[in-house]
Amino acid sequence: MKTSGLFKGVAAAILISWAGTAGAFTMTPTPGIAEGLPPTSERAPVDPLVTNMTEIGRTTGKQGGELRTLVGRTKDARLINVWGYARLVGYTEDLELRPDILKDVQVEEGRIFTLTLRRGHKWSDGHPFTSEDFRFWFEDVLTNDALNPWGMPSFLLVDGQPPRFEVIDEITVRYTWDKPNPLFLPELAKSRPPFIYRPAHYLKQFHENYGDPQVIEDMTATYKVRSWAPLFNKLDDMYNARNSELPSLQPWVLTEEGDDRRIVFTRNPYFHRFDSEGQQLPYINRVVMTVADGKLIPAKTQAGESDLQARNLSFSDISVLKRGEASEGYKTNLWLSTKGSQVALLPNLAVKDPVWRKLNQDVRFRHALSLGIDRNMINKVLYFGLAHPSNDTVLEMSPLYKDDYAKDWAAFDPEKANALLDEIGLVERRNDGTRLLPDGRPLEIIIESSGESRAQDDAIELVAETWKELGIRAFLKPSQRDTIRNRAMSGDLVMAVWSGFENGVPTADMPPVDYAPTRGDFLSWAPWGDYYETDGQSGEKPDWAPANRLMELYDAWLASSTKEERAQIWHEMLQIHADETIHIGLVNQVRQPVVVKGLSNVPETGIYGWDPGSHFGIHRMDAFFFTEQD
Amino acid sequence: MLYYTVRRLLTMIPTLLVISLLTFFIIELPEGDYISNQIAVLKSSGESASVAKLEFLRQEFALDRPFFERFAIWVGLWPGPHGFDGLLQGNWGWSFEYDKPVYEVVGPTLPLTIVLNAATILFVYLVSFPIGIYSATRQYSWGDYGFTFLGYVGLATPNFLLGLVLMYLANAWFDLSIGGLMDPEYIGEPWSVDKALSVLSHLIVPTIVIGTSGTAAMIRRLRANLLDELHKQYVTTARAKGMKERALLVKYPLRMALNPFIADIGNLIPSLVSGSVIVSVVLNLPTVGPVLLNALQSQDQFLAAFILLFVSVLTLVGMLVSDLLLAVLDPRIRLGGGSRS
Amino acid sequence: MTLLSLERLTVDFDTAEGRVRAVDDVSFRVPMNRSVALVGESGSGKTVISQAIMGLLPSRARISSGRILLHDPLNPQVDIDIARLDPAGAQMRNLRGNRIAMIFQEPMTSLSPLHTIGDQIGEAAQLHQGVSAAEARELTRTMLSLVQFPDPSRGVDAYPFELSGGLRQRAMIAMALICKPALLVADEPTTALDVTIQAETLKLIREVQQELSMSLLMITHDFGVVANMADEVVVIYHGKIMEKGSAQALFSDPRHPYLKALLNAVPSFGMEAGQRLVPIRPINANIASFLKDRPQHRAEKTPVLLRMSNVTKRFGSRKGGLLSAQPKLFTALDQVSLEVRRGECLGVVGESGSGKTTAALAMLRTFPVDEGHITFDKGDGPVDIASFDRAQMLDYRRRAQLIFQDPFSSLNPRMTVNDILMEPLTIHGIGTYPERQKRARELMDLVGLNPRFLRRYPHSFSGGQRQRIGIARALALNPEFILCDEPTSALDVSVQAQILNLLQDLKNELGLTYLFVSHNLAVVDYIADRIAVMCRGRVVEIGPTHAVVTTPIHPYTKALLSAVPEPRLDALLDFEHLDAMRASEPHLWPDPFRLEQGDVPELVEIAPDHLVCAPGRNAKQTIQSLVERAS
Amino acid sequence: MSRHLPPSDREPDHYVNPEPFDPTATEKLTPEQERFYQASQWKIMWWKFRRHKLAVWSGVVLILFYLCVPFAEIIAPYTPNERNNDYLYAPPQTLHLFHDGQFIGPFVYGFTSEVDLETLRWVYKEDPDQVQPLRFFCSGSTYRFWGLWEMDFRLVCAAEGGSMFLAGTDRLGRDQLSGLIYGARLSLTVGIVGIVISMFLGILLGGLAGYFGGIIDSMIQRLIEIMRALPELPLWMALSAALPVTWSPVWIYFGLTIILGLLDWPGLARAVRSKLLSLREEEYARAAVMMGARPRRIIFKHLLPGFTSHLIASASLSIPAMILGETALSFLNLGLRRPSVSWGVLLNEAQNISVVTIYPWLMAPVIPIIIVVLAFNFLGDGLRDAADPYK
Repeated sequence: MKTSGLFKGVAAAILISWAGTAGAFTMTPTPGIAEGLPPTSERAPVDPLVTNMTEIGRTTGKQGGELRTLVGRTKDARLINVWGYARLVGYTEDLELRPDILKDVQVEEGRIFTLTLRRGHKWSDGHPFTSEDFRFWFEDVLTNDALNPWGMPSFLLVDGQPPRFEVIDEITVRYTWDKPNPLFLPELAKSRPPFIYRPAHYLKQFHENYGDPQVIEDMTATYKVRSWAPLFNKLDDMYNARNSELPSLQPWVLTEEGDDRRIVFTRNPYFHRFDSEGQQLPYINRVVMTVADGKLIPAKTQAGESDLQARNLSFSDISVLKRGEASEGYKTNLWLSTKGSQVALLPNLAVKDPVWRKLNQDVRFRHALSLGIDRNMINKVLYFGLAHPSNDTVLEMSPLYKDDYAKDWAAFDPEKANALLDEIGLVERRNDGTRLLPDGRPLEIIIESSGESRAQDDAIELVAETWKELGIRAFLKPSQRDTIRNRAMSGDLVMAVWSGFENGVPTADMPPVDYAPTRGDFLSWAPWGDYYETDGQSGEKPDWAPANRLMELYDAWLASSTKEERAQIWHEMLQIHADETIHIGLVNQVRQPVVVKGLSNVPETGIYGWDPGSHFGIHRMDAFFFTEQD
Repeated sequence: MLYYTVRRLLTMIPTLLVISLLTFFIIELPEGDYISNQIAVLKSSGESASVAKLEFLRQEFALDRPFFERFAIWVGLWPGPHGFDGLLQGNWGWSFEYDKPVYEVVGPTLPLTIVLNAATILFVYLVSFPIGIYSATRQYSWGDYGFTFLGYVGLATPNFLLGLVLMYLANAWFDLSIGGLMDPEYIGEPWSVDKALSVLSHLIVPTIVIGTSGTAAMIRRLRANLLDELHKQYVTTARAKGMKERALLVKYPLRMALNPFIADIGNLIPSLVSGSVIVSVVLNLPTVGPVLLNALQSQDQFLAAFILLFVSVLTLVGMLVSDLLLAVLDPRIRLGGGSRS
Repeated sequence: MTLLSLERLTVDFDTAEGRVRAVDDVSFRVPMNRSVALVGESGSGKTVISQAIMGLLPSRARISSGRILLHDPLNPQVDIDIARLDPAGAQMRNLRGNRIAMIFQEPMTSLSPLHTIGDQIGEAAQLHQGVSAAEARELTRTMLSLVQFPDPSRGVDAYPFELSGGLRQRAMIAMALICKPALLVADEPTTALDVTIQAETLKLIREVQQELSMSLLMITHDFGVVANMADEVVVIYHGKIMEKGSAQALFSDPRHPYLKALLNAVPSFGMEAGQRLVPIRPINANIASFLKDRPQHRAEKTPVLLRMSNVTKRFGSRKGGLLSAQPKLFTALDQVSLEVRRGECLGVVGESGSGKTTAALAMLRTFPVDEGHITFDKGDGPVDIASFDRAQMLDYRRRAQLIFQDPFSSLNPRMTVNDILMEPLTIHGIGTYPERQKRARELMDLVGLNPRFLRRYPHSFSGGQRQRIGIARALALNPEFILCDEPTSALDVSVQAQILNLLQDLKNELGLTYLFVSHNLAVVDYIADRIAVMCRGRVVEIGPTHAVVTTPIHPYTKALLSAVPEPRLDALLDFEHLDAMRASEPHLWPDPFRLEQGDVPELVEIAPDHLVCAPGRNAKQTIQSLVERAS
Repeated sequence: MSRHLPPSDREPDHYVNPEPFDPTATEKLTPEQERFYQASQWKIMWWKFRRHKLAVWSGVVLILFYLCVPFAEIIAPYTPNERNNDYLYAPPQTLHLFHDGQFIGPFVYGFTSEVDLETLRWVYKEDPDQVQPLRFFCSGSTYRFWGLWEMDFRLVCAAEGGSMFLAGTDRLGRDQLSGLIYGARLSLTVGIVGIVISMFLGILLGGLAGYFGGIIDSMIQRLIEIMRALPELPLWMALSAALPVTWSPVWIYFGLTIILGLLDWPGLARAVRSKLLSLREEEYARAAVMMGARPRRIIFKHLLPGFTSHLIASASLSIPAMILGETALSFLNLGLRRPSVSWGVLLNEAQNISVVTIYPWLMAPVIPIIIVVLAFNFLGDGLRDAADPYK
């Protein structure tokens, strides 16, 4: 078997960390699970995922307890599947990809993926989890026209070609492409992954090809849908945690308790992870999410009503959270946000207005804007000086980090900025000192924001202050996400304020999607992204050299097969961003408060991010436990 | 009486129709709709697959039709994609945001909404009646001025701020959980004495906050009505009979001054709902208010339209009930135009 | 024996302008079982005295000095000084409604609309005699039969608005008398009632007074009522007593100029032609100067100025009852035919609801009529006023003007007198601004008001002055036809005389034609050339004033005439023969006058120009025999 | 004599008042009465209103507040969006008059600030040696007066190099007091403009209904009923959500006032209608009809003057609702936004519990709101009592 360089490492790691411990291992009964379930050893896979807590810097915990946490919307119930972070393959805390639900992944030539399941692994209802569940998804769901009339998702397509899917045996399946598909495994490790397997035994009863028509008809009536397909779509959602009957592989599963305001999850008695003492994970028995208005969550947290809270808490809440620590007995840990920049200005390089387009595409203009921002002042005013003034780029903890990426053109230098603006030819000024555009309009930039983050709006106010010295007037126009996206797509948007790159801690193996015009919702170049996404059917072709270069590099990454190759591509892309200042980042590494009440194994510092990170996911929320239990 | 009731009910029909049209129109005023916004979101996240799903929804809910057709389909006066299937047929619509039938979203919030509003009405009446009577009988006294002043201060304080401060104080002093209508552990649990107590204690702050804004107006009106009545001749007549002032006040002028209040029960409902939206948001109350607010903001049109319509119907029913009540209580209306003996 | 005596009573009011003395050093007594009338114009302080006796003075008023001594026959040892009692105290409450009771002027507003009259009547008994609710109800029923309530058992559960004015006043009387008080204070108890009902009510009060042997303090401005009711009379003016004594003495030998003047100002039947009333304060109207530029109306050509022929008007009451499906139709005018002759004054009399005002308003085209025609003849032939176009209508508005009943609401309080008088000229675009101003001054002269007052606002004038302004306004456009809708019914007798004289003079000097609507037969008798009597929307009798007053044929006219109390002791009401109930019910009239629902109210000429409504068969003969028998 | 009763124990005396009798004496007027009788309704209303002390004081307070509207730039010590990096979340400075027992005039002590990294808060210490007397009639930062003229004149400013945050600063170091003064400009006019719109609609529709009656009346009545059946706030929300986000602050402001006005008219229309119905029945109105006046003249010359005073009174009573409405909309992020400054925008900062616990001075805008709403209510009460001068 020929294994690619990358996955040799993965396979080796598995051997070291898990294969060795399996021998000296006795499973203990799990307290607090439903009556009448088989003993632990019969519930667990033959070869469970065993974690030695001390080896990963944690302590072995105790099972039990109920964790209270607060969410802003009923929809947020899905977070349980993010935090639980049981994936076919997932990132470790060091952002390494490891098999998790899978026992093993073998990759050949970057294009043949053989997935091996754990023997005896069971769904949360006790039914075996086998290759049939993969087959069911691929053959009866994905390629069923009624269920999925819109074809394959892009991570399954290489040059427009779908994979060949084979069932090797009961626990082995294989996906084969003609060319490498480096997107495949990272996609499976996402916080919102594509669930390429479904509980076939449960879902078949609603499937036209398998189910009893009478049952299906009754169900469609109950759910007030028109045919089996919408019914199936409704019931098979593995992410949103809406159907308490849907079997799951995640550490906690939805119960029928509670209602829209209080969502209760209980431990999955068939979960595949164990600690080295033989205790089945997760340690915590129940998770209760209470829905509260987002604005109230800091207050409620401060009143000690949450045991683990990061959602809806922001930097500005830290002062009030710190205040309640002593009386309510919680601790406010400060993690680091993994965004490339907490606040970034995004000039629209594809703006329709020709004057603005010329200006926004002029690198001197973007440099001048960047040099005209006093990042230290912003850091002091908004973040007590605790954040890092930086461009929008990868963070220090990323293996791809270089100082230049963060510092180029990021110092406050109004003189140089003024000189650059003069050099462009923006020398005419209105009597109040505002520069004039070539066509005589004043240089007034309307910066549109989603209106959701006060810090962003505040930052713009501070930016506008120093820009005023350059003869540039900036106006903030709070708007709405959807409106801004539409305006970016239509080319009406001149500049937006947004958060920076979602993934500020990439490794070379993570796709550099954010860094090239690959998607229609990137405000810097929405039409170009749309062009790429739709294969030229809509949007417009990039007319700007650096963008074209970034696209080439991205395509090269997709076709790459070695880590070194990928790292090189990454560096070139980051360098282009640093040179061109495509995003004008302000600060990054902003602290994210994480309130912890009575829990152990929650890291004091850590990264807090969506992808990669899954919030608590990569920090192994299943290993959190209540220090004192009654 | 029966005839009158039936006639009143019949006149409600065109009113309701206009209200529903107006509501539907207003809901649709903002640009775009829920589905197109969702499409924008999904498109941006590269899930073109889901886009097609939404396009399907758009047809499913007839959002691609012209305004009046959409309206008629919603009401059930016009066949939609599935024939006649609107409000009239008992289909209250679909919430896109919750992906549930509207009644499943609204239903659970209604009992608490009603409890809250009833508590507020009770509060308003309990507070404003004694004070109004006191103010009217001791016009221009210090007490009169004092209560008037207090009432106006209640009216003048923005509800959300008052709610915020009281909520904080309730937590700091009485260790009441922040926001909500009960302590979190009772949510979704079966009813028990403890749960009821928890609900009661959580009702205090919102009741006061919503109530204060209405109390001042109520006091002033009761006072004005009562003052009017106190100068009527029949009061002098009663006095000339040698009645005690208090007994007289209760039997005659107060009884008369009450009529406008009974007539106003219907009008109270929309203002209470208005008042409770913000307070419910601030205090995180699981009433219909925040649902409405969310629905309006996310353009979840059927949900928003239904709630608005529901409140309007409630108001109309309230008006009807207060009219009927008035007819029962006021012989002039009950027997008006009756034969002269 | 004296029941109540007022000794040097003085009452002051605190007003924004300072202290005002409402009652000034008043002393009089009310003997036991006798009736004392307290007579005076509005504002004379008579009501304040009654309030002081009842302990019901408004908060702004206080008794500055004097005593009100009550010598209660049930408790003869002590005389209670009411002036010293706390008005809200138990002692005063115990007297009020128990030993002293009061009936008020307005029976509608004096009763709570939300409670049954039984509840309201029995209340005093429950309060003062400690009877149970059931006993009170029984007592109430007895009282209602005492006041001759038609069906006492049902009456107990009736609401005030279900009753007619007369019955309401009976209920009030029953309420006042339920505790058998020693003193009944009656504050203008009949002013708001029609004459026939008034007579009935007076009769009733007299009877119960006898039955219960109580004293009566009657407050009134009507000398007719005084003459019929009082043993003793106290005349009060501006809070001071002008004259007091026995009724006999005062009527036969009035000494004070004020009393003399009052008595001379009251119109009465049998005044000689050309005899004028003598107002207390005569006005100096300068009519001569006004005559100069007055256009001459061609009175000689066509004798009939306006004619109503078979006019019917129905009003639907807007509020259908809760229980009744159909809105009720009320026939306000039922085939009314009338003619107004050029230069005459046609008086229209009738009780409230008889349709007299409706007829006047129909003539002005205030609303369209349902049947019949109204024609107006400005000298070139009769024209139906319903056919007038905008210009013709404007012309008609200049020729026909209205003088309103209520001098207080007929003048816009927000316009100066000057504006009010110039308004008609402005509307019709007559003259320049200075000319209009000159006209306004002339009009003021005409009605005897000082032109200096032009800058004032209406609220500064007394009722009489306002009515004169109203008249001046009506005359501004030089009309030839004026409809007077009860122009004096809201005024005191002394002022009434002023106005009647003024109208009389204006008519004579300016050659005006009047339609004079009134419920007061004596007033109509004084001013009208012909009288039309209306009842329930029909004209029942019409003829020359003298003929109608001296030889009334129709039973209704007779009843009306016999119910008018005259301010003379030698022409008292014949209480024995009163029958108001029958008199105003057309279906109870004897043949040939009886009118059933739907009958055509046919008029029969019984003497030249004297017609009477008699639809019955052989009406003419029957009536002839009636007339002959009468004469 | 004794017609029906036994004779009394003695016949009454026949008393005649001996004083001279002049029946015309009562018609003499004092000069005050004459003045009163010649006074127009507005004058009498003013005399009546003047007696209502609380209302008069409320009027004075409102005038003072409204002075901020045209002269905000001059009165405020700073411009509203002017930031001070060294004074973030600064608590209010106390105004002193005496230093070490010596009278200095109004001054504040200087401030020093540092971050407490443990609690992540700014900590301010007053420096008793740093006496910073306020300057009066001084120059501060420049502003454009009414957006037209560049000026820097101010009524009062901080000492040179000093600070003057009498109501504290917000998270960006903007002076609260100046914000309040500038905020008055929008907050106080929102109600007025709104009320003008609603009065226009109310008078028009109420007038039509009241004067013409019939079908028009019942249609407008229905409409009013419908409007009243709809809850106000959700309607505001829906309508403001319909305001295009691309509108400039000025347009948003007008949009808001129009929305506030559009939804407020039914109450006024009802008042106008019922007043008109009753006035129409007054005999002086009928008199005008009898004189041949056209409807327009009757409405404007005879009826309207009769209830303008009532309208003004009820208008002044509905302004507070609009002011509160604006804050409510700002709270929901549907109203005005920075850089526009209104009290609602300022209060928007006071949305979370940290303000209540840590930065209570950010709740300061509630004070002028309460004062103004109170004042309008008292003023309205006074106006209403005085509205009917002939009662």
